[in-house]
Amino acid sequence: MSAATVAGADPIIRDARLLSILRWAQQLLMPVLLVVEIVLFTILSPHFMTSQNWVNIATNSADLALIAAGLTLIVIMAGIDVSTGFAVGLIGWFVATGMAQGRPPILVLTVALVIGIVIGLFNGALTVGLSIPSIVATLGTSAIFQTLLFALWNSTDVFARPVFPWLSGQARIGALPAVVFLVVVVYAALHLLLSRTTYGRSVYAIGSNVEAAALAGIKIARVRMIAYVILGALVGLAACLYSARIGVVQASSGSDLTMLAIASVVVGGTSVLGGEGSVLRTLGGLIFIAVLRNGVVLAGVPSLWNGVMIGLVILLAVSINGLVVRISRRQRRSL
Amino acid sequence: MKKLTGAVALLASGALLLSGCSTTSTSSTEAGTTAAASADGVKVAFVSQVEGIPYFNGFKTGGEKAAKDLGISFTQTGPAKADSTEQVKILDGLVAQKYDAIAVSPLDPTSINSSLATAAEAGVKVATSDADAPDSARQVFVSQASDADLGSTVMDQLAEAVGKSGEYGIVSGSADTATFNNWIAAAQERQESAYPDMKLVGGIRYTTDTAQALQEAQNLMTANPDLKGIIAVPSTAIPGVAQAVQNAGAIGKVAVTGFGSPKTAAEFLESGAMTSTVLWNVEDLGYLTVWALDQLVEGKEFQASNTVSGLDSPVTYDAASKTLLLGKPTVFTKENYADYDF
Amino acid sequence: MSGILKDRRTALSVLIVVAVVVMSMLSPYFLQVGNLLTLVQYSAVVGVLALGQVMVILGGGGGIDLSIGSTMSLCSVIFGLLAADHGMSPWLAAAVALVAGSVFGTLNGLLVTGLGLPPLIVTLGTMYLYASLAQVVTGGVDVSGFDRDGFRTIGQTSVLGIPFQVLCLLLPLGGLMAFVTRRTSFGRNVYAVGSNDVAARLAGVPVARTRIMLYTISGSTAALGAIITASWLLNAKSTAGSGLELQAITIAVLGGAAITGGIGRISGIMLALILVAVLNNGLQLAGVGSTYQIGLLGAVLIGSMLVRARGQSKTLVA
Amino acid sequence: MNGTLLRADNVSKRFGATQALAEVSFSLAAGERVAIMGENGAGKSTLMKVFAGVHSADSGSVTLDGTPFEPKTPYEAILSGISTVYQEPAFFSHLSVLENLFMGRQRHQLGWLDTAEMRREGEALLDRLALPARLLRRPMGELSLAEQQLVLIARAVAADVKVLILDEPTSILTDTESERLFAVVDELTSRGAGVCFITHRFDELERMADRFVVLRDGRLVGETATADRDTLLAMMGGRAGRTAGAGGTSAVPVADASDADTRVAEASDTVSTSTAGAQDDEPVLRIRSATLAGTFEDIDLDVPAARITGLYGLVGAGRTELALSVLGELGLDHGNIQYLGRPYRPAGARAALAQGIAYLPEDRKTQGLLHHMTVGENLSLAALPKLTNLGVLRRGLERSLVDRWIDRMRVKTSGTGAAITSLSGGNQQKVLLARLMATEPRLLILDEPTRGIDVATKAEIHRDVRVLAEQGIAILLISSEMSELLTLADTVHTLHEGQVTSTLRGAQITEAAVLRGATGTLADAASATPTRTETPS
Repeated sequence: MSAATVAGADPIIRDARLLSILRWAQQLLMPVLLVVEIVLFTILSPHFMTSQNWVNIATNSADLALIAAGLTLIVIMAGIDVSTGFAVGLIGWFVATGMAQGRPPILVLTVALVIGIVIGLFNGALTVGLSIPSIVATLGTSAIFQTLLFALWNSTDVFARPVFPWLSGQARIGALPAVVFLVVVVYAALHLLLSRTTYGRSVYAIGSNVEAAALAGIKIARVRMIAYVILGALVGLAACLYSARIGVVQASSGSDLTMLAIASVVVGGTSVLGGEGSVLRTLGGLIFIAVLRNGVVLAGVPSLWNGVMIGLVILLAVSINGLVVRISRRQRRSL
Repeated sequence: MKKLTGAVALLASGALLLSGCSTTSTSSTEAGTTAAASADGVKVAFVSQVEGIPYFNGFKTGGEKAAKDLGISFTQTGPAKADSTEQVKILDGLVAQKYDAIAVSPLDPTSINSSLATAAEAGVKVATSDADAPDSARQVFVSQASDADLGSTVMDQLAEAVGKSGEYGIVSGSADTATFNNWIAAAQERQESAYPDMKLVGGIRYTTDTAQALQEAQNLMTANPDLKGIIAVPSTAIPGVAQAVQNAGAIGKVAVTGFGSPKTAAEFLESGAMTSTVLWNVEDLGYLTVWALDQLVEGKEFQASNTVSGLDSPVTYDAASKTLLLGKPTVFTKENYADYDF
Repeated sequence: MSGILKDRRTALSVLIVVAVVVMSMLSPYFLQVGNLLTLVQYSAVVGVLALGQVMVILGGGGGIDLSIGSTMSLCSVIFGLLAADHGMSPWLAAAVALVAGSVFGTLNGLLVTGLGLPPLIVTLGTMYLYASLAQVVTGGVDVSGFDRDGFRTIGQTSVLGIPFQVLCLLLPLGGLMAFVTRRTSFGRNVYAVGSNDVAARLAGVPVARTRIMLYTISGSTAALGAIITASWLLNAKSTAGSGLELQAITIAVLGGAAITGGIGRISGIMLALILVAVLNNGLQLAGVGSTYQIGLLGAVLIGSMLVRARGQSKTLVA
Repeated sequence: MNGTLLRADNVSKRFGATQALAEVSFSLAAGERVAIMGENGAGKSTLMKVFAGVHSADSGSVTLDGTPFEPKTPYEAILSGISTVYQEPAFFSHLSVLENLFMGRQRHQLGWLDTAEMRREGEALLDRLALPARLLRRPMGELSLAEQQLVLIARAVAADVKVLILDEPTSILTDTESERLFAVVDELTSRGAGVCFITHRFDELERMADRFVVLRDGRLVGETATADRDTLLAMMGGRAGRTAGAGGTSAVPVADASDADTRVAEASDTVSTSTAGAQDDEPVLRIRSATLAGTFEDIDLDVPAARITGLYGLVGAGRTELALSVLGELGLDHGNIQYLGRPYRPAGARAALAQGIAYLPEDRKTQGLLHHMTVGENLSLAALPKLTNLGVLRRGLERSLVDRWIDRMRVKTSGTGAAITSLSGGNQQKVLLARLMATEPRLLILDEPTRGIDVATKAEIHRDVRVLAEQGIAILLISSEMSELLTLADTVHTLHEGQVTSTLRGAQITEAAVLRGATGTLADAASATPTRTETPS
């Protein structure tokens, strides 16, 4: 709480109204950008608006979607995780090796989830238990995961069969790839968890005001730990999808997912300062980035331009966010 | 509670660290020294472009075989990811360890030049192998096959598979690897002169890893429904491109060929997603490189044609460009890939 | 004991001694003069970047610069294109690259302070942006052919047996930074802003200007890193700096900079740099691959945070 | 009245050098309403925080319902039935009012929220405090401060509450809002709960409480069942003899002059006698019709040189905001400010300092101290521009400046290199004051300069401030501590809900007059500016 806030009558309410209009604009930004983007690409490439292409987009971003969903919980609590990419690679190695050795799929899936949860607990222990800033802790674990993957890989590419056939994006339910349903289920579950349960409220409360959350009796360490475990399990699941989709695990597997996951969450409009956001917004950001990466190529732009687009969108999204915060601070007359 | 978590985390990170170290000491991939330590103490080394991929493993197998035959010691090492700075560091480290001769497969033609010069001044015999740095102090370049040969061979393979006409795409590795660019240029030249009915679409797609290669290949196929073939350049792109064709159910419709070790391509040669892969016998290249280093240490001159005991055919030497040429590229197909272990 | 532990620099010095002893046992080549000199040579680039990074972190407010690696790449190709393709004198091109780097850094600073955006995300955005721009302007291909006018002096010569880039760039820059942080009003302002920005503002410290300057500095150091690399490798790459941002952050934190700002000394950063150089080089000589070095660095980072967390909890309670 | 609900026996609490509570015994019966009174720093909040589980007592015991009560966390206290609404409340500004109301005790089945049930209960809760139900969905951060306060009261009431503690609940509420609060309190007490108020508002005392407990300097000094203002003031200030007869020309009260330096007292006398002359001079700072929408309105204020101009107002009255607007840290919608006779445009604290306007912030911890830095670095910060040569610090100059001020302000520190956090609150405050003085300001704005400081240091700071005024510096003293203003100020302006309600000089400065102005009851002082009609919200 800033000490220098004060109540007034009508002007504050008027300002609040202005602010809610801005917030509304902020929420509409992503859908509008998405529509613009889709229209643009449809005009630029005749192959963009085809069912095959949408299936490609969906299957290619399913693993990323799972990570981004889990990461959203962490970010709402003002944390971050930069180790997800190599965690996917590391678990992917176990998955691929397990399948190559002909282990039962259900066992492989379980192992992937368990390793994911262990990784989540490890990150959680460092950030929650030992109060290391999450960016520093996960920077460290990311390096460790990378090295572990390298050591396990040991110069041998592991070719993976899909754990379950439907995980590779080949199997369809109706016209849609089965993985889409998996993603939808995960997002629906996390959305309900965040919006309809006491746990979800605790997540927002911690992100909004840790001290007030403690005062309200929320077990902060437990809530944060659970979020890391959820993220870990989703990373494990994502690793199954990833190895099924790519078909091979190498030393660099998964490395590009880290920043893309963070970008999806942020572009979606979840604030890295905590307290605000939702997995649905993340889904919007994710779709935006996935469509962008796909459409840019189809429109004939060299892939080297990808980063320019992603960078600009991140800056745009975060700038609008910042503008809202800035205006609201001005309206609140706080220092 | 807090103390406990602290202790657990500490233990865990310690364990991770230990496991990392122990794996290192047991695995001999990046710094294995052949058991046959030499009597005269000649030590030679090779710096690869990237540690441990099957291709350079094959190189090492050949090198170790040669070292054993020649009675010298051989070390192979390289960076974890294709990064010329790392490569220079490693090279300097080897010079500090007083190797008698060192060969490098440079990631780009200029970065290592000064280090090679320093090494040469220090009395170390230096060579390039697999990739060249023409303006450097290297005393010999051990070439697998000429860029022109490689480029035209892969294009011939593709042309044959697609019936000499139609659209094709190229998925390459990182844009700054000189050898990849040379091969691609040669392949395009061959296409323009020999297969005028074929057409490159989508430009050259640069990728950094398998996942990206997969997406690029997918997008190429979507954007160009008439696409008939794809050339995948490095070993990282091959599984991605082939997987994309396989996932799209386009086996037989889109032909894939490229530059990659037979082991990497094995799955896809078997499934038919790849028609062939072009490379050379990298074990022989490793063998030849170590032999050449030994020749340098011994102070022997190369002849226009050299008979190397471990290799089947004689090796030509071009004195003008100081290049030893292994021979023609090898084409690996479903029929013969199993004969090679790299 | 806790007093000794509290000063990061003592702990780092002890670690360096331990590492040197271990490494010289692991490899007989480690303690040779030639090796020790090459050892420091590699530290120049990442050291310069870490010096820029630590300034941003010191300024607080969640300050971090993820974009320095990309800035370095972009400056590298700007330099390369000017010096090679446009025939500009490499020295002049280097000056232009320095200006460009400071402009890119300033842009970060303006976004962070002007709009009050979280640095982590702003620099994530510019990280993508700058790296991709570097690829776009060169088409991804290396640029070389600027080995003129004695430009190789920076990266390839030695003075008194010490590599030029260390003796004439890294050490003076480190000294300059130490001087700036400890002996100038700007440096005092940096610590004040990092310690409590509201208090600093009310005491007349130009908070926004100070923070923007920090990003300008980190952009310039990234450009300097690009110039050193270009001279060293005689090759300007569009990926010259990729991955270096994480190394720079690691060294900054290892050196004792609190990620929340206001705490940290340049001398600590220099010690951390030496430790990392010793570990990297020693393991290299001992035949441990560079990927294992990354893992070790990660473990050292986490380990160092454990020491700090314990030391801090003691001082905070008191 | 059915026996004792909450009871404290000989509770003591010490913070560093400050004895916040000294052997306080206190009890609250079921169904009873008690007002805890006392000046700032008297220990009221500390006592309440011991009950609320924020602080634990150093010695003494607390019982609740006859059983020993030692909550380790605030949450434990809440679970035991003690709910507290703090003066500076903690809430979740991103979350809706509904979520704020139920955070930590949601209605749920196996973790699954029963939103409909909570909405029903939430509407009922808001209705009890006459808040519209539509607020439920609004983010808490968008509410006005008064609304936020009411929501937090609703939240506290919603729990199964045995004891409700309200820390200055009505200071930012309008009369109608306060009335709703009292109705809720009545309802609670009729059900057998006990209520503790901390308050400064005398006009509501009878409506508010059955019993009045007065603390002074950490000790319980008296209890009464009648809301007699003079008796209470006498107990609070310990200056019964003076308040009634404060009619002399000197603004410095006799009682306090005894422990002050006689030289200063003499000086003050001279200053006071020259008051008439000074009035004609151009004031250092002249504010005319300053307005910041929703915060303060149409403020006229003069701050003359060599005088201490007091500004009294309750929390939320707009006093700090006015100071920040003069600095240029907050906006100013319209108004006209003259500084040293020239038009002045506020352009931020830095520009203000450069022109000689120095501000001592209200909250030492969050707005003043540089926690990671040394005493010397903290002290010299604002004066750095004078201590540099082309940006390079002149260390000798800096050291001598720091030494001089540490000596002059009698800062107790082990050295200039000591961590600022190693100092006591009072000494930290002296360092901050020295920081400003080192810039040689013409105008000094002191915002609650002695909040949370032990008595001895407080007296020293008061003496310092007086000496500064004597040297010709214009001082604007913002305070909510009555005795401070009575001791120091030559002129007192009272601020209520963003408006200056009265201006008191010399003899007019009495506790009663100041309180009347600050609580918005019509000022009857002769020189009072006409009160504007209050804007109902």
